[in-house]
Amino acid sequence: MDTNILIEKREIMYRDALNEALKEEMARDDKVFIMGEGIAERGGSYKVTVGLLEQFGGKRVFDTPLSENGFTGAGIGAALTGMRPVVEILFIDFTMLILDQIVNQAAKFRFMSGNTARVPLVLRTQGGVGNGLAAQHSQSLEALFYHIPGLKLVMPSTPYDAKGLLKAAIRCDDPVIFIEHKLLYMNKGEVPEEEYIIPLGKADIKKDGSDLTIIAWSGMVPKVMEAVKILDGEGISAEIVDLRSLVPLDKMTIINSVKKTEHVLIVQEAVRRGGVGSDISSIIQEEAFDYLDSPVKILGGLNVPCPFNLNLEKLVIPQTDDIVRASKEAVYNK
Amino acid sequence: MDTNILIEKREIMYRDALNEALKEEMARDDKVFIMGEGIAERGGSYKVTVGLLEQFGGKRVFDTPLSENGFTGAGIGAALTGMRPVVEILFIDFTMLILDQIVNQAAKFRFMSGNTARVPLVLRTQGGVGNGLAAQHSQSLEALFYHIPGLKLVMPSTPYDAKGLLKAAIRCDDPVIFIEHKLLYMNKGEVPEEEYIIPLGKADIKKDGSDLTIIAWSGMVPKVMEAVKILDGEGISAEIVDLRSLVPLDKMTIINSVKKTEHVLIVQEAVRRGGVGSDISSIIQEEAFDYLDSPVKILGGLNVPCPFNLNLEKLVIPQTDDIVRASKEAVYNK
Amino acid sequence: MKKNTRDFLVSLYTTMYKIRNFEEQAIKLYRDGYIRGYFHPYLGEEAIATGVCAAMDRKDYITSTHRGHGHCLAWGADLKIMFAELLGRENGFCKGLGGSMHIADYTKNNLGANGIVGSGAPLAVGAALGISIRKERQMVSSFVSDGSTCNGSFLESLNLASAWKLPLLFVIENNQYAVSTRIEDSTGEPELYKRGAGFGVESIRLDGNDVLEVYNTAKLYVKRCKNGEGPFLMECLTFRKSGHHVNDPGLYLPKEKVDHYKLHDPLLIGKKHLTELAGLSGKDILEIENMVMAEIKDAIDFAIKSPEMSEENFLKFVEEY
Amino acid sequence: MKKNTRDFLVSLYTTMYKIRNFEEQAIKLYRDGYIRGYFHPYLGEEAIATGVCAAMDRKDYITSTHRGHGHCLAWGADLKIMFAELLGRENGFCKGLGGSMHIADYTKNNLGANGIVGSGAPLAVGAALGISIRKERQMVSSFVSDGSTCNGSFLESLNLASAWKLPLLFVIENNQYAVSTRIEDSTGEPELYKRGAGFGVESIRLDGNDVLEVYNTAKLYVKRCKNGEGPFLMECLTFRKSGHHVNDPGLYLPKEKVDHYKLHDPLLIGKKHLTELAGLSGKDILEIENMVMAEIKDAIDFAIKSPEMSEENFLKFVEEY
Ligand SMILES: Cc1ncc(C[n+]2csc(CCOP(=O)(O)OP(=O)(O)O)c2C)c(N)n1
Ligand SMILES: Cc1ncc(C[n+]2csc(CCOP(=O)(O)OP(=O)(O)O)c2C)c(N)n1
Ligand SMILES: [Mg+2]
Ligand SMILES: [Mg+2]
Repeated sequence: MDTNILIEKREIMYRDALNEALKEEMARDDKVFIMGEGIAERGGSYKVTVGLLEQFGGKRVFDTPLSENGFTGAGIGAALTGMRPVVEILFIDFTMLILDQIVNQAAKFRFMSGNTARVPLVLRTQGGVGNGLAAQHSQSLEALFYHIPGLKLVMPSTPYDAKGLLKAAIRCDDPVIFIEHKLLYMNKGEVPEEEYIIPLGKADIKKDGSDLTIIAWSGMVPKVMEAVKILDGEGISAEIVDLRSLVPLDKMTIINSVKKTEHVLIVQEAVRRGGVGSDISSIIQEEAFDYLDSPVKILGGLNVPCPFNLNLEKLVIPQTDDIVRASKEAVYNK
Repeated sequence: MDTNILIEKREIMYRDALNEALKEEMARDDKVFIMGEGIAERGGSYKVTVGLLEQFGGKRVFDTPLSENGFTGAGIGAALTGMRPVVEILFIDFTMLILDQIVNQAAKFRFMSGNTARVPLVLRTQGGVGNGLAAQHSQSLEALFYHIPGLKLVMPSTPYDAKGLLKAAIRCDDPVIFIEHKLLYMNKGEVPEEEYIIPLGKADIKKDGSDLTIIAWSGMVPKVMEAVKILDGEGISAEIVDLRSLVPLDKMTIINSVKKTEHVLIVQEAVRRGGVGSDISSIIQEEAFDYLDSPVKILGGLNVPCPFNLNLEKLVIPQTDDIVRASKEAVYNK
Repeated sequence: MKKNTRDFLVSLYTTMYKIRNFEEQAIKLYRDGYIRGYFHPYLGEEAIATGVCAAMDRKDYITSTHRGHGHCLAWGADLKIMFAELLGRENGFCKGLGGSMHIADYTKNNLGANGIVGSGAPLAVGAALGISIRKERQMVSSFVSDGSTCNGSFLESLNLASAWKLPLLFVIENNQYAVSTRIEDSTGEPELYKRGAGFGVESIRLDGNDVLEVYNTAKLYVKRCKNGEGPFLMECLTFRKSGHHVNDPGLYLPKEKVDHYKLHDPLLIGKKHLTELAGLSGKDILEIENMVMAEIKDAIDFAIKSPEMSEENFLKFVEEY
Repeated sequence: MKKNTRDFLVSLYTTMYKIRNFEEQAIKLYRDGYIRGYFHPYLGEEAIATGVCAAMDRKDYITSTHRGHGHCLAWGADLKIMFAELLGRENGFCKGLGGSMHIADYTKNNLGANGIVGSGAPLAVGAALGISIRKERQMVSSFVSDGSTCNGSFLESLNLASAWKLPLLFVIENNQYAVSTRIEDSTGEPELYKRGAGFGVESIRLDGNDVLEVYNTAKLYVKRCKNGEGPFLMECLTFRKSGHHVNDPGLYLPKEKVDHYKLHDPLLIGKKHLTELAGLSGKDILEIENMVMAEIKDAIDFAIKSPEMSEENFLKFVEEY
């Protein structure tokens, strides 16, 4: 028991948690393999795949040409024929090149085949705003995947969640879009040494509260945590629901929290218009209308691409003080 | 005046209205050209481009290879350099092949260039369920475009709207995604002989009403019209707001109608999860919360791809009786 | 001549005739309202699927196109289950949810038709990649259309297969048209096999209407794929014996080409093989054809009598999706 | 030798040196925190942009890559406005909203850098298509990277340009690596110009570090494009003189290649031209370099002093977007 406590205090980085998940699953199941640009010898742009090549060899860990559509489709074909590929697309922006394979192929096979085909593919990619990467490398495009039946969609915010969810994603028999956030890779958090899995579709209450439910995911969670500390100091007790997986969506946890707090703020990094937050708002509103004391508020990105200039970059997505302000508006119904 | 009345009674098909818009704009401006698969000699799969080749010649009306990504990008490049291309993608499902060019290129240039570049491109495509075309030819994917800043998004439901909006789209200096519906092409409606334009961003009240606002667009509008007749017979007076363009969205018309009726039903053919309806619901709810007598209801497609079997196909998208039922639920708050 | 050669030639012809008669009967069913949606007949291209599939083992894999009936049949699909799928019945290959453009048999390594032109090719790369990772003695044939050779999905696949030295045979079915658009208007190089060299892929062009030529070439490439020498590309020149789909009269097809291919029909060529190489009489051939027709008639009866998925079953299906 | 030859050789060297010094100074600015985001230096590849742009008229068009500074400079971009953009200032080419990966000058027919590898090629097809529709005597050069030759966006473009006989010159900058991945591991045919033949595009491979060779070849193709003989493809063999981006030390680059290209540096070759063909002395060359350095220093001073867009202006900008 003592060792257990010791082990549970281990803190590692988000990228290392992902790395552990890959290593464990590849060791467990030799059908798992990984491909992407610069993921083998170089270990990936964000160092998530470091050491895999050495441990599992070039047949199961290899670099691809810049043929995103082709190699994603290859992942799907391999998945259809008994393998369990993990495909990495460097930036979620580049997934715009692979949507035919994801939307028209991977997402559809199970249904179109009357359940005879399965596509156990994990598509790892990375999104969000940060460090002046400008309009083509700073998008948050989860809403596009969220709308497509047949895909699962996971967006972890902590090392613990990242590891447990990636393991679950690899074991899932349906295609999983697994979106990491470029600013989270170096964040540290507790990750136990012993194996664990987090089932897809379970939100996590990152903090209990009674006055306001704040719903967030991925890169916005750390910002919400900061904001909530400030709110605490001002006497507003906010509950943080980190969705972790958007599909399946944990409606029950959301609705229960809303029924308790009667006020809701959804914080999303993606542009406000047509984001996942809108859908969650519509669900809350349909399923908990009578509990709502004020409208479900959404704080999202501005409806523009991301500017290069670093100071302007900050203006287009929610910052901690925006969250504080919006929280008060949600609670005081302004 | 007499002739005017005569002229205004002219009824033509949706596809002919589109054809007229193309002809008029191509005659007006020699920078306008059109390309797509089988659009020249064959006149297009839905006969929208019949006669253009003869009138404007092969330099301005021509067939493309099956290189959707490439020729869409070519449209964008031509638009960047002074032309006004109309690019046709046969099925909206195939736009999954061109999203890099649309999302990362066309939608971004104006912003990324600090307003020095413009992309006056019209992307005409066609979506929706009908006639057993199955999972890869029956999608309603407007939500994907709706979420991308920098694009306009138009989805007309009548011949009159189709013509006036296509003309406006061609004159617009930003990229416009213009989505037709496969079941509307042969529908007839009044279209005046004299020229007119419908500005983007104006919804149209297709019928006045006082008890319920039904918001719809594209292929759902005719179904809503049928449903509303039945509702009328049962003493429910529904107002139909046909959005016509989703971006820009005519919030004012929506909110005014909601304030009047206090009950809202949004009917969308796209799958319910993450559709445009969710965003409209979230907006109504944020901006007219105190007027709502019951939750904003969304009637959308099931969260599955479209089945091939015709009887099952009917189950996955809203039908007239579903709309009647949902309308009553919205009014009686069930 | 050897007995097995005779049997083999008969089996090739039987398959080709099966495809021919299947399509003809299915078109009638379409006209009678039994089949809906898109239906792209394989008429006139029978020799390609037949020759290639005959050269493969059934533990190998195929990917098909939007014009996919021929590949399914040549791979050995049960006629009853095929018709059932085309008619949207619950006992079809895809329970009536897929239809003509998505017909597949994953249990038998047939990765199926595809409604998106070119998008089957990356899947084939993936199946071949899996083989290469598992180090198995299998290979993949990917049927692709001439139109798809102008599409990035196919072109990236050609390069990936080559970069990764995969056991993959690309089979271009060059029927010279994409709906009404001539291949010459779609590309600067209408001899499509020439694409291969630019990616380091050994490539060949051949008469796709001669089933023996197709078979012999495929046989060689299948073996070489399994020996680790892949990928390869074979361009099979052919022509549609119909419009693009059931509702397209194909009026744009030039008369001289139509006439030429009437005489250069894969079934006529197959018959010639049977008489000249295997010594069959006209009567023998008629017997084969009658047998196939009877089998197809049975299959149609079966399909027509088969039930569709009930609303209840469908909603259950949807729920777990 | 003729006076104009001398001037011309000087202008080529001046441009190459401008690019070299620009990148070196910009890297310093990056290290000092003035520049953020991705920065892919054009170091070692200066001869390509210089030779090609020198062969073109300024009413022609160019599209560039993620490694785009060289193309902008060779096209004639104002140094001040370029630095201003890299520093994210309001008087930059894109008002500071674009940055290194999106630098462009639409007013001068430079369609700009592109952060998506390969995606500039279709834009070039479009510019050339517009020319062809307007029947103007212009052409387009599309700079593309070796990595993009494995991508559908480029490959479809190659075919489209050929099918439509467009006045378009594809310039492959083959620096042999995509970040750390060798081109030999990305394709079955690393002699990339060979892609062209498969699409009916006349193609050539040449030494991309020899500015005269690049210029002479480009000159011919530019003219032939304008005569309606396009498209063409030239593969320019080159090598990065740095890591992939400013923060990449490029340790994976093999020493023998690095050493080889140290001696085969485009600027060394350019200097050789100046001394051997134009009779310039070392001192003459130093003068040119000093002049360029002074100009760049001025431009940097200008940029550093330039204001960023205010929050207020930005929000106004956003509103009308
Ligand atoms: C990516 C894509 N673009 C367009 C279509 C529409 N379409 C279906 S078949 C077809 C023609 C295809 O011609 P080809 O590739 O030569 O195949 P063929 O029909 O001749 O067998 C077209 C344009 C499609 N299904 N997928
Ligand atoms: C479509 C796409 N895939 C991946 C990337 C990420 N990326 C940027 S540059 C680069 C390497 C490109 O290599 P190459 O095309 O040879 O150009 P080079 O950097 O050598 O000039 C990669 C993988 C990208 N920007 N776009
Ligand atoms: Mg064809
Ligand atoms: Mg390179």
